[in-house]
Amino acid sequence: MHNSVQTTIMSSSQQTTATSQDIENSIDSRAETDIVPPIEAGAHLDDDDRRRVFDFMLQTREFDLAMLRLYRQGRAFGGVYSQMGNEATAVATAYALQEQDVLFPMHRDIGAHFVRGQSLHALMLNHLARKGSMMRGTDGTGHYADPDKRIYGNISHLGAMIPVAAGFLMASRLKGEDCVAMTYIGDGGSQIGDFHEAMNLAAVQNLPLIVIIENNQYAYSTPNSESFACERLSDRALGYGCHGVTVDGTNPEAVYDACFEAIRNARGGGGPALIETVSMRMRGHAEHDDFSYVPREVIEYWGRRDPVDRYEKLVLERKIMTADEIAARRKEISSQMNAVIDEVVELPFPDAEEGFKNIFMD
Amino acid sequence: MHNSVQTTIMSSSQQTTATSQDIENSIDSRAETDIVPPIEAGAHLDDDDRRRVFDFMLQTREFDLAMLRLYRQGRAFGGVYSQMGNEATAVATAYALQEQDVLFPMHRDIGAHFVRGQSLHALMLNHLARKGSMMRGTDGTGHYADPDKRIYGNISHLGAMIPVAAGFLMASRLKGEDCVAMTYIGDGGSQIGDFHEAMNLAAVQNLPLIVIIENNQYAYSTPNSESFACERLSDRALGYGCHGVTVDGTNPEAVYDACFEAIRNARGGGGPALIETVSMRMRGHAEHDDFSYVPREVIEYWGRRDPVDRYEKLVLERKIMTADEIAARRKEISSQMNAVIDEVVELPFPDAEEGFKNIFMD
Amino acid sequence: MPTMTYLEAISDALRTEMHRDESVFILGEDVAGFGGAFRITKGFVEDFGKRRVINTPISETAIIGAAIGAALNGMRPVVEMQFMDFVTNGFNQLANVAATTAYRWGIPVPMLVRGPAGGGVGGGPFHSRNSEAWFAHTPGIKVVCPSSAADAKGLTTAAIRDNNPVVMFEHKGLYRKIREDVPEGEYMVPLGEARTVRSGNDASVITYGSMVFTAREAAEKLAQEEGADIEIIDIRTLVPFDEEAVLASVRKTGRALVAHEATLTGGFAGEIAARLADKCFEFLDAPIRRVAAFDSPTPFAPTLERAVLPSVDVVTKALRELLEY
Amino acid sequence: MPTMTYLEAISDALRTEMHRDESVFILGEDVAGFGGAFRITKGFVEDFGKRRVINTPISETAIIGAAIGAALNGMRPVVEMQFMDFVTNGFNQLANVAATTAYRWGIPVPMLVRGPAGGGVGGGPFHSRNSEAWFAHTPGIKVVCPSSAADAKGLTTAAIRDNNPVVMFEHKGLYRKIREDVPEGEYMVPLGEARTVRSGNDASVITYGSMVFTAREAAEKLAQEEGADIEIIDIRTLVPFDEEAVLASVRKTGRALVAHEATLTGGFAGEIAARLADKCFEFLDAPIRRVAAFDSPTPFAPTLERAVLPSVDVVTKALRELLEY
Ligand SMILES: Cc1ncc(C[n+]2csc(CCOP(=O)(O)OP(=O)(O)O)c2C)c(N)n1
Ligand SMILES: Cc1ncc(C[n+]2csc(CCOP(=O)(O)OP(=O)(O)O)c2C)c(N)n1
Ligand SMILES: [Mg+2]
Ligand SMILES: [Mg+2]
Repeated sequence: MHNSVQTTIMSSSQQTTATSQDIENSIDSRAETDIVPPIEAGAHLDDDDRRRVFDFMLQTREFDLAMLRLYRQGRAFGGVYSQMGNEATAVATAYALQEQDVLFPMHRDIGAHFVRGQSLHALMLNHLARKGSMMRGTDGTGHYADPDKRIYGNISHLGAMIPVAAGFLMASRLKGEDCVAMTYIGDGGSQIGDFHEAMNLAAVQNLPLIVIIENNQYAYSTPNSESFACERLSDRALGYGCHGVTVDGTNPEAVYDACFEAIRNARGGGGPALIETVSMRMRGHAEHDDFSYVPREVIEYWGRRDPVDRYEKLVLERKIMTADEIAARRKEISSQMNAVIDEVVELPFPDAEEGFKNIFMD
Repeated sequence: MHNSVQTTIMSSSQQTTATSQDIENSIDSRAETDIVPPIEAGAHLDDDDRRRVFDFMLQTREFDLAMLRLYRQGRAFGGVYSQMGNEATAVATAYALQEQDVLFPMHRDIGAHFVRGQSLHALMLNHLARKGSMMRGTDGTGHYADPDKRIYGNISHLGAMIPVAAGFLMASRLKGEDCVAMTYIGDGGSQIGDFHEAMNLAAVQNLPLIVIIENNQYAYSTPNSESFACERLSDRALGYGCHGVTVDGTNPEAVYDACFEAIRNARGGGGPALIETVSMRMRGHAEHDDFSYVPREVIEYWGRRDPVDRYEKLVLERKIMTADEIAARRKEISSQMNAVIDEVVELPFPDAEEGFKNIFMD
Repeated sequence: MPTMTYLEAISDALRTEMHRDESVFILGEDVAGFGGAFRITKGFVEDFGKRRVINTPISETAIIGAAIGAALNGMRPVVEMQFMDFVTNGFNQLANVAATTAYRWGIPVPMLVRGPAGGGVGGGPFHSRNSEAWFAHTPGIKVVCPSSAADAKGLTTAAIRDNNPVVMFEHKGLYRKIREDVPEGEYMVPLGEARTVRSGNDASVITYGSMVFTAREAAEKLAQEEGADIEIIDIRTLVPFDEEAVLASVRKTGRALVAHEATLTGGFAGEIAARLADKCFEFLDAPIRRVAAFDSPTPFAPTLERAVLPSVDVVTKALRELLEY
Repeated sequence: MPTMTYLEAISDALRTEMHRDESVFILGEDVAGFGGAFRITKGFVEDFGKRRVINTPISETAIIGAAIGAALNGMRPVVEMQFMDFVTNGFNQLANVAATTAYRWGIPVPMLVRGPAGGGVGGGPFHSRNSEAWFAHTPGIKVVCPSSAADAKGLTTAAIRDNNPVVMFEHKGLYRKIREDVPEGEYMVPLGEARTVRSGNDASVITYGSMVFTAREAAEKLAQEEGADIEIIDIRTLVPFDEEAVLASVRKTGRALVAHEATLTGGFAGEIAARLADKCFEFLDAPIRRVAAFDSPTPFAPTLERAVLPSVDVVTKALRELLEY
């Protein structure tokens, strides 16, 4: 598996200019025919898993739509970072973890929170920083930690949690505990020094750290061509002496299989892995951003690769669910989500005194 | 030239333990036969160059010996970082630059200062922080800048000057000036975040930056096996989308040819290069360090690969100089160096008032 | 005179300087095309081209380091931190490379690192920090904190023209809050000159940044309610520090309140108070008081944020105590 | 009681805590085998094994970040910075991750970042910095600056047992300069308790770290030459700050000199002076004076370094002025 490449969707190079290049860079060279390959069943999920993975993807999508509604109503609070395009990655990565493993998610990994059993109510309380939220109003969005669910959220400073995840594993080793850590970074964030130092430390310490690079073509308004010049971000694995692979981030089967193998290897003492998932951020950086800097063709190209739609085809084909069942389930999730969100958004903010607590622990 | 590997001396892997491993890691697998291959003439130096390169190597070696003498006499001031084992690298890299190019050297690159025409007197004044030195006593060793000679020294914080060199080139480009920058980092220092960010920036901006990784097996007391887990440090080039090559750092012909090609390519718009030079730090980190942590076999192995001795054979073989000429030249350099050093060490330190100047420039 | 917001004034200064001096260029995340997170450089890439308005990777160390290198090579780079909070990622470059180069090499490093700082807008712990005191305690770095639109323009101009590394903390809460007269064309406010925002005889408020507005509200209130005559001095730059102006004010009024939005302990108010306690001792009719944020990260929820940041009420109360002393 | 150097005392505390508590482990550059640049962990890897004494790559961000992660997972990591100057490379991890975790998550982050700091030994600009004030202005971080061998041991112990991120500045000039009685076995000096180094009635010197010695010399000199009776308070920890002890001293003596080796502007002496100016106003018989390093990088040549760092003469002169006021 050493630095093998399962699927390569994107080819980039050292161009530093212009939109036409960016289109090319973001679109497969076979784009002219633009036949979206059907998702094929992978090696490690069974149909029961598929039902669950698909359901988590539906939850993620409906969550996004519900947040969008909230945003449009002017009732959102804090950044609304769309998950659209990343559902397969967020869900299938976390789905490959075992219960004792630990997750350090980023801002487009809400699907991973669901997989680890986080309740929407707790999530929303925290996202909207309402009274009773996990972070007591000190911080919001997905920045919380929930040690029981083995979730440790990110801070805003990109890349900062990668060394933290590595250190978490050093402690697990000292304690003799079986634990794999999974964390995420973007096409943009992987240019920060923390990424380098942490990858290298994990490799030299042989830690079971799985780093997912969510290559969704843009870092805020910055296209990959202005962020890096390597062909694949997983090419960096070679320079750390760890496993590296690039997979289609809109295909949960491919994402899962790559994670499954990397985790098995890591758990067995084979060291860290760098898994690049290639997809597209289908909305602005956050909802205030109309992402007009993304060429229409790019959106269209990736629109045809919507992860939920693509996986739905496989679910139907394998008769895991019928179209009616899916429609009903979507509706059910949607109404439950909207109900929770509508409830939480009406709750008061935490009491002011929370701001004066816990600067230091006893 | 993309990520090609000219010579690989070292093979390392993910071991994290023990001295026996470190020996193995530092010694070629063919070590049992231990035939030191003779240096062969490369493609780009002619015999005139060879005479000069060899002379600079002799100067570097004699400088080291002179500093050692000073240290042993208890008259040294500031760190005495041995150049031994790095003469071929320091000299042949800088020798590949043109006059308008710019050098950002490190602590074992005194040879490069000589190549760029720095006088020993100026160097020693600064090294010993005496009155009249380039840095007025505010700092010492090789940390100075000499814009006329296009030398910008390092600061102690490893890696910090790599992004600075990249930015220097961004300015050159804006000014329409032809300029290549060369800078250095160690096997240890290349694990710092600055290295990653700067390599990536240089690649994406397509800057003519040549980064030499001086892989001399140790970072202070830390062997490579505890520093990184990749096979070759030049493997990182792939992850930046730039040129990468590993060469025998005790062979000035190989070092020069690699630099020559990387510089030609960079000057022509081909972007940055990562050149790993493999050699051995033949003394302690600084002279206070007895480097007893280095196994004797390792020292012996590399001792047989002394860059000056190896190159001397080629110089003799090609009848560039005779043995007598070389001996005479060594003696001449040595006595000149010792004279200058003995003179400078007697000079007073700068006036105290220098300490209060230039916090800010007008 | 045209009116501009604080944000437009900074943009105007950058644009004016880029027209005036070819050596000025901009680098940062999303600064080209998008115009930066707050759109301060919107339209710049169209006017000045991609070579002078450079989108960088997310690499604060490399961005600041590259600016230092460009400055060494004769340019006047302006670096945008998307939020000033992220300067921590490039801290080493500022503290150790930029700050020591003039001292060690005698070569100027004219560069400006600027970006949005400050709280009160729901930015949470990682988009609200006021970290000017770190840099004020780093010899070799100048520190600028404009509070008005005109100052924002004039200080930006001066910072660009300065031959030293300058860090400018723009208060994001002021970006669009104020619209004021701002001189047209080239306009410079020299670094190191405090501004008397409001003259008075009863007590001095020494402050900068967003707290200038808080102090002004408190002063107006006290003027109306109790006829108090409060002087407000906006120091504008922490380094260089206009000690004379501050001492003169407190020597006149005999009462000093030092205020900033940054957290209290180790904040720059301590420095100012210490200088007053040394050099105004005989003129003081009351203890020197400080108003600052509670010593915590800046929390996200508005209820908490309001509680930890200094408010008009807290300033008013502190002033009242000073006056009654 | 055994006698130990300051360095041995730290080593002894680390060793004792590692024996006592399995969750304590050490990571840093060259700490295993070599025992660190100053040999503080010499012999540790032999006693505790490679898993608890870990040589790391040169990656201060990753080292500090990893310590945070290990602390989150129940350990008590001790990080050695080879020189405290290099903490700038991991600044973001301390300022943004470590400092905010308790506040945001309510999870303790018990970790100690320690290493040699301070000047006066020819270390030059990059091996001499006293940067404690940066961290004192970063809520969520505790800051420790021991000045005696016993304190070095006791504070190291307390810092390891503390449930928060602690940064400890060891003065490298003291490492081998002092040899004192140091309690055997487990020994703790609680964080936040100042120590009266010398009792006196005429003036108070509030200080910490290497300046405790400078102040003591000055005080002895003044005692001998003029019979002056100087009190010296070593605050020992900047955060938490023992305000009560400092106020009590100055209320008693009426005269205060605040001193540190760090540069003046924005240094912690400002914080202390500000608190005195606020809370001791009525007790002050003289201006509050500060003695600190000149606002520059620490120069390399001994002539320059001596000139910019605070000396016994400067402290003596300042005290004399205070006494004569
Ligand atoms: C160190 C740092 N610098 C800058 C930012 C500001 N910022 C927040 S998100 C973002 C873009 C991130 O892009 P990417 O890593 O590709 O993740 P994506 O949002 O595309 O999933 C930027 C620049 C930050 N959070 N941290
Ligand atoms: C950022 C940083 N961390 C730590 C140090 C302390 N230090 C100085 S030299 C050195 C070892 C350097 O090893 P390497 O990079 O391999 O260079 P070499 O001395 O072997 O040529 C260390 C750890 C430093 N200078 N900078
Ligand atoms: Mg992205
Ligand atoms: Mg080395």
